[in-house]
Amino acid sequence: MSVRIVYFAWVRERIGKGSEELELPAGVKTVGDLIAHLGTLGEEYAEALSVPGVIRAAIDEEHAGHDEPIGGAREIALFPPMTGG
Amino acid sequence: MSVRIVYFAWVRERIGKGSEELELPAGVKTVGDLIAHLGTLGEEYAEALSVPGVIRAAIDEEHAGHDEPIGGAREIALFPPMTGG
Amino acid sequence: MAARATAGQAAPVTVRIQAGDFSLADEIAALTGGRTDIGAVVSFSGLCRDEGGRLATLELEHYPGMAERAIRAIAEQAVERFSLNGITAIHRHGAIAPGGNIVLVVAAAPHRQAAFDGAAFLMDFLKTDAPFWKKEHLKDGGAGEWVSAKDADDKAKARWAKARSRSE
Amino acid sequence: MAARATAGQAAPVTVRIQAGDFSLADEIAALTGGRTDIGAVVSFSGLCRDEGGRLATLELEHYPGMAERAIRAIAEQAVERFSLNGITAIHRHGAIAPGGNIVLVVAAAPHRQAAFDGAAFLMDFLKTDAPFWKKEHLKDGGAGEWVSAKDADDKAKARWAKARSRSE
Repeated sequence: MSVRIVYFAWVRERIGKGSEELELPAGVKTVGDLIAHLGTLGEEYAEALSVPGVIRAAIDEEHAGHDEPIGGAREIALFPPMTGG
Repeated sequence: MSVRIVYFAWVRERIGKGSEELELPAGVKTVGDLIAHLGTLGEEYAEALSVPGVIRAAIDEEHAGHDEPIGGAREIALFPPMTGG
Repeated sequence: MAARATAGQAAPVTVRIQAGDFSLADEIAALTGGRTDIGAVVSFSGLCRDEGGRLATLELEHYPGMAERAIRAIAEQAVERFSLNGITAIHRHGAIAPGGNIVLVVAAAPHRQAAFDGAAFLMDFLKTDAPFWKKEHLKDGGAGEWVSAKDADDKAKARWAKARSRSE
Repeated sequence: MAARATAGQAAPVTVRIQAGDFSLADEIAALTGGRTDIGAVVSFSGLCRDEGGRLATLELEHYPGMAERAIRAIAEQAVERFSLNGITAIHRHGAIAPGGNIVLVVAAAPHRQAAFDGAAFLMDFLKTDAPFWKKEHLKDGGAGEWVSAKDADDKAKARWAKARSRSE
């Protein structure tokens, strides 16, 4: 499965890129699985995602919890808690 | 004691004047006494003040309860509950 | 003009009772212009509804001296209680057409809850404590009818005595 | 544009995400102009504070498509829940100088409590659910620091689940 992953704020800065297309292993079924998988891709990912509990996610521009299935997603976003307004 | 009495809204309309100078009997010591006294001055006063409980008062431009003493007041206002804003 | 120190700047209290219209944009600019310590501005505008097309004109009677005095007292309490950067209140009197402005409140604060609370507090007390009376002149009416005071307004005021707000 | 019938008129929901500034007066005029069924308009403006003179610039990053979608969803909930006559929300992105506008919400309703609640509800949910992130660039700083999310904002949002408001 190939999916577009986008990053924002300090998650983007630490990983060092704003977006990427990734081929995901079959075992990556949820947002939580994705975060764990990304953590294995390199030191910058491991550092950016070292506290998974603070990472928020959206699937196709809708907020998604860590147990949300990602099958069929076109775009998954990972970012810190929001601070707009 | 001579004091200026001012009326607003339907109290003013029913009494038929916006203000007057009145000489008050010595026994008129509170706002409540004043309302009772005015009720004896004529039919229009009696009608305007027929339900004393709804009449609000101010002494020298400050809200005053019915038991407030009026000694020394320059101006006493009587009016219905306010509906501004 | 009451002044209250907030981060070295005064907290202006501006109160005006006037027959003419006002400009929300001008009032906000006057309150916030040139300042960089304000994070939140809440404005409330009260407008004249046409009551389903029945209303011709709303007539607002007021007690001139006391109207400004009463609103100023509430505005100064709001500044103190919610640590506002400043507050502005303008109330019109006379004849107002449907769609027209009746009242404006603008509250400025470092954070949003204080600005919301300051504006709501001022409006709730203004409704029950400021000496204004509304008379509705209907399109098919004669002399017009005085608007009755609402229980809901007394309740709205009472909540400020019971529940001290989150922002305090 | 979501529409909702209120006394025969639509309840417009206007949401814009933009780099440029906005005019509060223009937005209120667009929302209320020509209508006579609106009794109360509450606006909230969020401004960039200079943090005691330390801040040079606030940088606002956002997730373009989702930012508008998330705010629109909250705005439509607010219209429904508080029976608003209409609501407008504008959020800026990019670099904002101290004293500059960040966000604007305008809620219109027949009565004041619904307008206050509509604007506060939208701001409380926008703070925690709209994908924006603030970075502070200090005058004496280097790369800048990301602003941390506040517990107070989560609590502000949570109150809407617990306490159904007086106006409902």
